Amino acid sequence: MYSDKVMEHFKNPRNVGEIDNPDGVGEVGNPVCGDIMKIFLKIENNIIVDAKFKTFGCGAAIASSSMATELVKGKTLEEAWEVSNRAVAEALEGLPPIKMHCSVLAEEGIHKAINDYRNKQGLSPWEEKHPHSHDHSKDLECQD
Amino acid sequence: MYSDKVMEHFKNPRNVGEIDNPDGVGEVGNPVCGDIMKIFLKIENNIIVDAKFKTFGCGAAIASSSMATELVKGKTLEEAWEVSNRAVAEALEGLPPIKMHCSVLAEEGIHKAINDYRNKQGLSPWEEKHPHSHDHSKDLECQD
Amino acid sequence: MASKRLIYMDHSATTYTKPEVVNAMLPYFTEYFGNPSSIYGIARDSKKAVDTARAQVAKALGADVDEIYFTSGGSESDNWAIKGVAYSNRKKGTHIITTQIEHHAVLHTCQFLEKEGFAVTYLPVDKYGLVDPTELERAITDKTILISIMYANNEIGTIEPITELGTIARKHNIYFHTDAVQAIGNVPINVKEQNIDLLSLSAHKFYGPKGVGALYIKKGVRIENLIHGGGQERKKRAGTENIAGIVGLGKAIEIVTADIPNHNVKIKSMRDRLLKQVLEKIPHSQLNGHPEKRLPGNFNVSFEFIEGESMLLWLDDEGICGSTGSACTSGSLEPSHVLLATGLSPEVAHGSLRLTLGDANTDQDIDYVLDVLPKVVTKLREMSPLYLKSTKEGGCNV
Amino acid sequence: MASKRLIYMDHSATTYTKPEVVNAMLPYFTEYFGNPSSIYGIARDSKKAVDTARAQVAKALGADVDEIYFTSGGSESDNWAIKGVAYSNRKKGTHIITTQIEHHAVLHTCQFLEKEGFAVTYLPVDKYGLVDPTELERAITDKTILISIMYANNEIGTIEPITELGTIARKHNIYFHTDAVQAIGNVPINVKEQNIDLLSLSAHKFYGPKGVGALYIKKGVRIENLIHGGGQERKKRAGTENIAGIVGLGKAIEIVTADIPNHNVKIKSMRDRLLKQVLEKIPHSQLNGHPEKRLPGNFNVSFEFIEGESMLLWLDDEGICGSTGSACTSGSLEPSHVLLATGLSPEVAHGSLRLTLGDANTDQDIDYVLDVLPKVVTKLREMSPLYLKSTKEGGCNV
Ligand SMILES: Cc1ncc(COP(=O)(O)O)c(C=O)c1O
Ligand SMILES: Cc1ncc(COP(=O)(O)O)c(C=O)c1O
Repeated sequence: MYSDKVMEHFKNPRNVGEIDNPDGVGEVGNPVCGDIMKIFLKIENNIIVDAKFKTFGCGAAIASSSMATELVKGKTLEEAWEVSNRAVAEALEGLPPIKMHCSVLAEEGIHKAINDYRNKQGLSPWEEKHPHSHDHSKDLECQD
Repeated sequence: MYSDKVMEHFKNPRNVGEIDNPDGVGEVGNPVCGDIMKIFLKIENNIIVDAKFKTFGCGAAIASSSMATELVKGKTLEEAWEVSNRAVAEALEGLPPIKMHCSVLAEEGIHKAINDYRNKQGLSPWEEKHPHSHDHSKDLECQD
Repeated sequence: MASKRLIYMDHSATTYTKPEVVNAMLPYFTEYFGNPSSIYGIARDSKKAVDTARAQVAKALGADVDEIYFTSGGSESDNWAIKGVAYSNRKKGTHIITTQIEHHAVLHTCQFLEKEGFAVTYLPVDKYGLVDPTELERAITDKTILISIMYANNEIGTIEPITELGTIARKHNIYFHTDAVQAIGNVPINVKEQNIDLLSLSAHKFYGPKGVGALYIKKGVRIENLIHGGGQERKKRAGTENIAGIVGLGKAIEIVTADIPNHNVKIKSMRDRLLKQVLEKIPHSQLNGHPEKRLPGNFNVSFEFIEGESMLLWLDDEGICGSTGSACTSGSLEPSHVLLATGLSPEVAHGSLRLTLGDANTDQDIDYVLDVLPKVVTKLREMSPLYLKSTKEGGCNV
Repeated sequence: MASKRLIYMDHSATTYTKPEVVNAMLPYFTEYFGNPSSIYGIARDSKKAVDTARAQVAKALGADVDEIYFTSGGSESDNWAIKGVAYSNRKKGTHIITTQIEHHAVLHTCQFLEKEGFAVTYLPVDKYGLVDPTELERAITDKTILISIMYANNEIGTIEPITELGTIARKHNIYFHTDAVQAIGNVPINVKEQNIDLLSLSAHKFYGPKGVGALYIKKGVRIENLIHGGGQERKKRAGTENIAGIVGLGKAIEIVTADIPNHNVKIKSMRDRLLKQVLEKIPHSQLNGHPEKRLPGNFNVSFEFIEGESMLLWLDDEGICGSTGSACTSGSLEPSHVLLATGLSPEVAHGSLRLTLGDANTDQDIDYVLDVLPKVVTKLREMSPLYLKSTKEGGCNV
């Protein structure tokens, strides 16, 4: 069901861990729904010089965290803000429809970490262009 | 579905044909329902000296006609009257439940032929002990 | 097969499963047996196999893959199509139109729905078993939610004018279901061009395994589930998938629809020879169904004065497998509702013989039947009180 | 099997079909393929095969042969039992009692019936997943027409007190249905002694083929058909019989019920060792379901702080096939309704792993899982923000 790229990132996730004294932290998701992502950013001169994550979640959630942190590293905050969930999913060579919310979580995690940084800097938070909500609609059922 | 005995009587039916100038004839059944039996009797000194039949009907109807005519041959009319449908079915080593009506037809055919004879003799007809009716209840369905 | 000669001519009842179909199925019993809903490797293999079969069915019908739903056979598909549409569109209307010659899977489902408050019109047919499109149009009311008309009849083989009927349904915006159980592999089908919204099929009628079928449901059709439960078949048909069966269905439909015109030439020419010679050789015999608009392998002839079951028993004794519309084989006392609907008298209906030819039949089989059948008919007629009467009275109607 | 090591521990999802079962089935595809409703020899052979299978099922359940009806699987059997009784006994009442931990084939059928005007009580369970007989008795009203309680749960393996529950139903003269899909072969069943009126089973859960099941219906039970049509199965379940599948079901149930106690000794001892060691080796792990009243092969453990699907993916990578109650594999966002009904928090439910052992498993398999599983749990916990929190905060509830 997963692309090779997803499996590769799931099995060898990049950037697992925490950053001591991070400049920005974003935690999104809900354990009730089976996924929590925590994103840690180190920011120097408006550039993300390091990104790490910890994730409780399915294969797609872990791969999305891995890919999202990879994608934002080295980018300015403005550039990183533009990394959409679709970009994450595409970089992973696609996600099953019912797993798209994992890439959404990753985008939200990055955004939250960036705004955490902006808050700490006394700057007003940036606004989400497409406010997402954790998608509960695709309710499939246990099948055995 | 049929016993060996039924198949044997179906494939080699005894007493097929007509009797010229029969002493008693009985015709029962209904072509609409798929079975008609015509029984011919030759009676001498109150004894059935010959019995023949013609039947339009299924395997069980033919075998029942064959067996019923066999059973009544050589019997007095009183004895022949007592040959029940159950006796016919038993002599055939059983009939499928939905085919029991064929043995009923045979019994009725014999009865009708005997009463035909009694009528011609100016005697009052004997009364059926267990009035049968052609059983339409076991309605099964086409299955393919 | 048994050691004695066996000539199977009851392909409309069921077919053998082709060896290449069985071979395609085998790995899915013991090797790729995983539940497609599971996550691991062998389960992904079964899921792929189901996807392939779905694509094979879709291609055979001119449908999209996500319009094919696997079921346990023709009866389930018919029940699902009719009850599913009925329950889901009750607010729009409660009138259903079908015909008098449908299979019992359709008729008895409609009768059940009548008990549930639906109204059903059973369209008559002409003496060939054909439905008249103008009669259909006349029967439509603004409460009509479903029209269900079979593609080809299982007893007399008559092929209905489905494209015309489908077009009428579409014009009136009414769902159109067709029971194509007997049609698959015998006539080219394209659900899009023919305006078909729902279509039933069953694998064991075209050399696939028994116990598996499919329902085509056009995208957007409102339909309630028949079997509720797990999320299989995109939440529309619960139950762990019959992987081996589905693989067999896919393979079988691919084979049987690969080259319909050529495939049927041989069967049709054998059938035609059989029919012509039987009607010539045996007096008081008549064809049931339409002379041209009929399934290529279907032979259905009534022999007056005799009853079908006893004919079948004699034929079986000679190694020939056939069927009849006589009540006596079904256990009912009413002969075939299909033959009666075409206007046959019950006694003539009782004397019908259906032989349905298939891939394994040969010209020698036809010769053999042409040799045996007249003898059987003669033997039974000699035993029949009706034949006696008739010849004595000089008439052929009893 | 695939070339790399494959340890299948998902027998509750589905089993492979045993080779002797496949062998028993094979002749019915190509040789004895006749439609049992037909009259000729090869059809009589298929009919006999169906009769034999029916006797095998009857024997396994302590039922009479004419109380067994073949279906397309567990889901159909559940749908039929519940809808069939509901429709047929509506005049008597419209109240149904079931439990919160039933399979979706029961739950969704009940939900459908709620839309149709029936009232359904979903009994709760205790932390082990057990239904309380006094709660059942309290839920009964004079409108109750059906009680449906599963014999053994498919996720946590808990075995319900069916004899007690059946006795209560009988006392109140209410039909009692049990979904025994997971129980067959694992517990001895006697429908007469246990006062069971209807019982569902499915072949692919006990080494038979997929796509075939049965419903036991006690003589005299009033039940409407689910699939209307031909007169098969004594007019109660239409559709040409899936002969090969039915033969396979019969053979499989015969094998699996031949010696239940001995058969399960080995599986249970492997399961017990696995369970004991896992709970010892892996901190923050807890058993789901009842410690004793559980299916012999069922292992269901929650590992806190991690999510089930990622566990399964790693296990699959190591060749181990299992399942989870996490929403993430089902595509839903709600974890298992069964685990929630036992009082588990959603996050702990997400971390559940179900391994269900079967005939092909060995002690070496257990050793292998005991080697691999702790590493997988550790790896995922190290990645988990919950584990971090929890160990920092010193608590194990997040
Ligand atoms: C308890 C239970 N009931 C019903 C079913 C449904 O059976 P099937 O998938 O064969 O339709 C299953 C398994 O899928 C089950 O575990
Ligand atoms: C026209 C038609 N419809 C439906 C069916 C039912 O199919 P099945 O027996 O596979 O359920 C059949 C044959 O049995 C049929 O010939």
